[in-house]
Amino acid sequence: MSALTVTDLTVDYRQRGGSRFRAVDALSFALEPGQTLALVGESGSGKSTVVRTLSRFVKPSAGEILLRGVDAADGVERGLPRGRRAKRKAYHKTMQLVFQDPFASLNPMHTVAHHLRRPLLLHGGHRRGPKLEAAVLDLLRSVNLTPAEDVARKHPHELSGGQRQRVAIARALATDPKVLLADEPVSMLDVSIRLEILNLLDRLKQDRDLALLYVTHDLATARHFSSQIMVMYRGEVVERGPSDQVILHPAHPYTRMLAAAAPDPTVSRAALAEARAQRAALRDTRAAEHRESVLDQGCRFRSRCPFAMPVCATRPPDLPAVKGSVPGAGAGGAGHAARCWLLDESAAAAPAADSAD
Amino acid sequence: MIPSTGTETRDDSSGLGTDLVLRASNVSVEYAGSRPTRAVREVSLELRRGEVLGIVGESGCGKSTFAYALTRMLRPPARMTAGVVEYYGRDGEVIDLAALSGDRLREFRWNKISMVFQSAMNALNPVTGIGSQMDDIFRTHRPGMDKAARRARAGQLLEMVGIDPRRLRSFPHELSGGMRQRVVIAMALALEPEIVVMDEPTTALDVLVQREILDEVERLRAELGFSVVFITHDLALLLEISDRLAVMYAGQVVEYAPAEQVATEPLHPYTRGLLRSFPDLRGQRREMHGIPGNPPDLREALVGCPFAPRCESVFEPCREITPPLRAPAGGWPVACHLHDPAHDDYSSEGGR
Amino acid sequence: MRLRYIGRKLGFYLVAAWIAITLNFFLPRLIPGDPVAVIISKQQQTGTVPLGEADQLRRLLGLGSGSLAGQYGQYLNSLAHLRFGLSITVFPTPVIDLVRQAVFWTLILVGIATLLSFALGIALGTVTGWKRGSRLDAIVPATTLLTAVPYFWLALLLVYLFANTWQIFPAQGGFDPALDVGWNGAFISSAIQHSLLPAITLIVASVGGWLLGMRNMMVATLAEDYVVAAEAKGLTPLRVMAKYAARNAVLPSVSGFAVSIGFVVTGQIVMEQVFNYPGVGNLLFAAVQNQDYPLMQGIFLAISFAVLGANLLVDLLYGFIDPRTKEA
Amino acid sequence: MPATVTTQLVEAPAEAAVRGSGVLRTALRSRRLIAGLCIVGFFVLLGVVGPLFFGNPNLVGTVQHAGPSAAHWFGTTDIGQDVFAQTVVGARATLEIGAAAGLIATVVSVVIGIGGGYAGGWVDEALALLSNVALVIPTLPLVIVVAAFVKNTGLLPTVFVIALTSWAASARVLRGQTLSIRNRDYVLASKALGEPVWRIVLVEIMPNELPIIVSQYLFAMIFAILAQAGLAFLGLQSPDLLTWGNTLYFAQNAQALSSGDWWWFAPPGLCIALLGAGLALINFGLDELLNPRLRVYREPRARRAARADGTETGQ
Repeated sequence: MSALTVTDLTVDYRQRGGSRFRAVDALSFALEPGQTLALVGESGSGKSTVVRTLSRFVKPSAGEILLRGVDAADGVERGLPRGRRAKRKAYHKTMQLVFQDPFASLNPMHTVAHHLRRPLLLHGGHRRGPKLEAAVLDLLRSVNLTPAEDVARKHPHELSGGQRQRVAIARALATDPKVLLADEPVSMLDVSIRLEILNLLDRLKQDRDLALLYVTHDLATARHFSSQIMVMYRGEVVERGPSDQVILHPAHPYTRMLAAAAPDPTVSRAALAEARAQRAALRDTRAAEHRESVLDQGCRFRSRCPFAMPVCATRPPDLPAVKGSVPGAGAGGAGHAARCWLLDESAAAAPAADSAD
Repeated sequence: MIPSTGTETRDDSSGLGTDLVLRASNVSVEYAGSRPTRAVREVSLELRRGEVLGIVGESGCGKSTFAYALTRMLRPPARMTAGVVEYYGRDGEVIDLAALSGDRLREFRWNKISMVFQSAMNALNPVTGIGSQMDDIFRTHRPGMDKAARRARAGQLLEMVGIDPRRLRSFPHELSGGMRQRVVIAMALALEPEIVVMDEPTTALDVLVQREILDEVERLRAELGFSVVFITHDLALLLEISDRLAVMYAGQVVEYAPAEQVATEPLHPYTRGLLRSFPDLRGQRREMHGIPGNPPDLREALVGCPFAPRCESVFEPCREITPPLRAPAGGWPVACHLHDPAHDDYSSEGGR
Repeated sequence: MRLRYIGRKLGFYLVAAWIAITLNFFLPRLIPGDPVAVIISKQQQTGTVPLGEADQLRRLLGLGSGSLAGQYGQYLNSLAHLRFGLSITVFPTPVIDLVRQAVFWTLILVGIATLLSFALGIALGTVTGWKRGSRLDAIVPATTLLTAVPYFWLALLLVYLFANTWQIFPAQGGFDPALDVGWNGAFISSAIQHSLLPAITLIVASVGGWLLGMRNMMVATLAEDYVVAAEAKGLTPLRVMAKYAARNAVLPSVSGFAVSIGFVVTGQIVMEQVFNYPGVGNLLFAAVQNQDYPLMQGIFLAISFAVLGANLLVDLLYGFIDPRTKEA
Repeated sequence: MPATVTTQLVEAPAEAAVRGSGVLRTALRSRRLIAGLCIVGFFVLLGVVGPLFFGNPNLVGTVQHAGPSAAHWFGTTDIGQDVFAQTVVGARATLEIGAAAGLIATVVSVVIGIGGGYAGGWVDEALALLSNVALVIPTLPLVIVVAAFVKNTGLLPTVFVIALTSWAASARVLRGQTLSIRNRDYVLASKALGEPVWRIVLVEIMPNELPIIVSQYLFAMIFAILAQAGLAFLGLQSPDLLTWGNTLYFAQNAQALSSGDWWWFAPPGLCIALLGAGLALINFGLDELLNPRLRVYREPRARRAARADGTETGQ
């Protein structure tokens, strides 16, 4: 059984003046225990809204969220305690999250110990006393914060960014969750400690058989720390598949551009200059402003897409329609899919240009 | 002294000039306090005409403070306690920045050195239009230009960075993040300065926009021939765009190297660690690890190498003797005992 | 759109005005006994009460016949025709005439003094904020003391010093009673002379609030990137100070105008008592002493509408000096 | 008088100021805070201890209209009462009214501001509209009219009337702050843990607004003292109540001004101003402590002298 199954999740935000803005559009995915799924996207892609919706800060306008086979919304319930409050509590126990900004996710007024005691009291069946304190210290040790006794007494401002993020992770683990949502857990941290935090998450995932959703804008760590990748653009998934497949053989022009934009220190100067010239040519004569504009119908990426064709003005086929049909995907391409007219045999012959390299 | 505002082409914009345009020697900056923070410690760097000098380091390493010192923008409680910053004009004039004051300092600013700030949203006055803010620059520095000329030039600058000149009438909040950063860059180039200091200019932007902006900067540099001091925490990015780079740690430069070579054979263990912290997008899957520990408190007196507590190659002299920034034979300056011939007997075993 | 902003503001002030009117409707219910009988008997002590005045009064006080809604309707109708009844204090002058006169004096005094005080406070606040850390910081504790001084006490002090001891200004009234009231030079110059001391009191007492608020915002704004950037651009200090720092720092002072104007009006009302100034404060005081309920109601409404109007004007002005309000 | 000297690093996070031993050190270095605390402390002491030394300050004496002397420090009134005694004893009721009305106003503003801000939706909209309307409708005229209608004169009605007309500005500030805090990650984290709402509001949000609540309380206290003085001056307070405002009322009524008895009306007003300034100074001190952006760095005198004319940053 998947730890979390999301089907056709749609989230709309009400804007001033009554109009609606679709932040997430019919998103479906599943999280498996012991596996990491990376959700990659830029700001405005809707990836944070996904996390907020799964954490129940935002109400979805459509779609189904099944947490260990149980509907998160009111409806079918099996094995969960009765009553809305109890159900909500069970949900929160099972799913926890780690925030992006460790400077904002800990309450400046409270000690580290307070942050860890609360989930233990709420969900761990603990009572105040020495046992609780021991559990707090255990949690701190499990995220390599030692000496735990000292750290527990401190206030957030006395800790470094990395240490704070470890506390935030410990807090999320305190309820002994099955699903962990990590919303850009390292993007606010110093470069040199990012990998340590990601390694910690990876180890905890394995030790505790967690289903991990790793939300990020960084393709490189997404590839190295997850087995599957979903790429989101303006509210919809444009490409998904095994991480090596998606990164090494990107099918959607957006993923290709993302991959090409990532700095690569090993490439020579000449190659860099060439890539730059290529990008400039692809950007052609369109003004920067034009490239950033939002289009209502059709492919949402087409204003920036170097391969945009007339057919792009109509909506590209949904993901399942091209499942596993990425041209040239070869072996290991199973489950690799992209939402683009270029990959649709019935559409105009796709230019084979691969701007990624 | 003031360059003309026309778009004349520079004869030496094609290749890297080897002559100096800015030299900082032994610059130290302190933040006053009950225990003063020595944020920048005797940093010496040179900027050549037309090159991109990268300064990389993590938060609190002093890179931004150093940039502010270069541009005479330090404000109390920060103060430059030692060192000299000299500007070398094309016509052979040498200006000691510390000696400038009042109107001469104002005249020097933006004409010779301009800046691109980290957050474009915050670097633009939110309540006045883009055009009016560009106009201020010309009004102050080019009193000879009439209104129409200023307007035309401002429009031209916007076009240069790929923005519709009609946007002059817009307010900052009406533009997207990438557009705002383009406007800020256009402003930085308004007076065709010799040097543009860029402090994390793309950190807040999305990957694609970041790439576009960097391409734009590269193109403009080729066209206009200015030098860039590029400050960022993103070493991978810097390796790609800079000619030479300085790695800063705990207020000091620990490695000062040609960018192309440092990518493949970094000398300082900190640089190595930083490089390793950027996983290669397409490379082999491997064991990932960063640099354990935290940087030192700059309010404390530092004994020995400041990186020693986090260093994987630490050996005897590191904890007592502060390594000087010195170039080993055939190499580039690095502040590490591993590359000091005096400690050869250790470094052979303690090295990588 | 800016139109929407204006519409929203207008809507809000309509609601506020309606609430003020409704409060006024309920006030007479606080009077023990039959207020109309009380008022009529008081009026009868001073002169002949015209026929139908009792009914008129009843409607106006919201105590007309029928249900509460009916009473409310009658009350609104009276208001719409500006029928506030007859004053007891100056019987049988209609309340509306008294209020009209008093409002004229107060509005001009408070209006001019507030504009001057705002301009002065913002200018001084800009400079002291700009020169933060210099000797000018000493102005802060001194001004703090000034902001906590009761207006009327400052008035007492100034009258004692400048009218009684040194006799530079006239101490009492709004004009020389020996002169003919009208638009003639002698009267106007007398009126100006009489308004100087109240105006100075008002300015001295209220300038500190503007100054301190502006100074603090300046200090905070000077740390903003756009100010640092403006300095890096080599712009002249005057331009950086005015166009970049002060232009932004002044916004909270403008948006917080409602709180401040409340203070000023409050202070003014009590202060007029000291000067015996022929404004609404003095009239209100007279009304209170004579238990002149119709006059009190009229004055309360007049002051409310004046303050609401001033706030609306400032809010609309804010819409123009902050381009971001279009989005909000 | 040279003002604040706070030399902490500018980029120190605001939260850092909330707790820890460093705060106390910084606080002690804020001269404004110290001065304010001293002034307010002095008056509180006066209010608590003062009345014990004077039996009945309204006792009529034989020395009338006398200026300050050794026997009567602040002189005497027209009926020979000792102004010094009245001022000292008046401190108590003045402070009581200020403290009580300030407290009630603050409690109301906390409930409406924080409650509405956290609840969101139409509850918030309604409460925000209520505060905004209460803010723009001039309150003192209303209070005067109400006072005249009800003829209340006692201490308690005064406290309530003042409190109920002065909560709005504070509620607006607290609402704004709550709107910002309630979407901070640590509040979301508590929600994600399934914390009950009351705990989120009281334990996670409220403590972070404590400095603002304290500051609003101090402002409410200043307002209440000023409002009471104004009401008393207009004769809308019981003459039995002995506050500084009442003393001023009697002075005005007895033509102290025209007869030149400045010592009669000067001390009570000065006391109000001083107490108000003390409270405001505490506020400024707290503000600087909690908002690093407001901290002004002052150079040591020697260095300032060496640097002739502010050229360091090109000002």
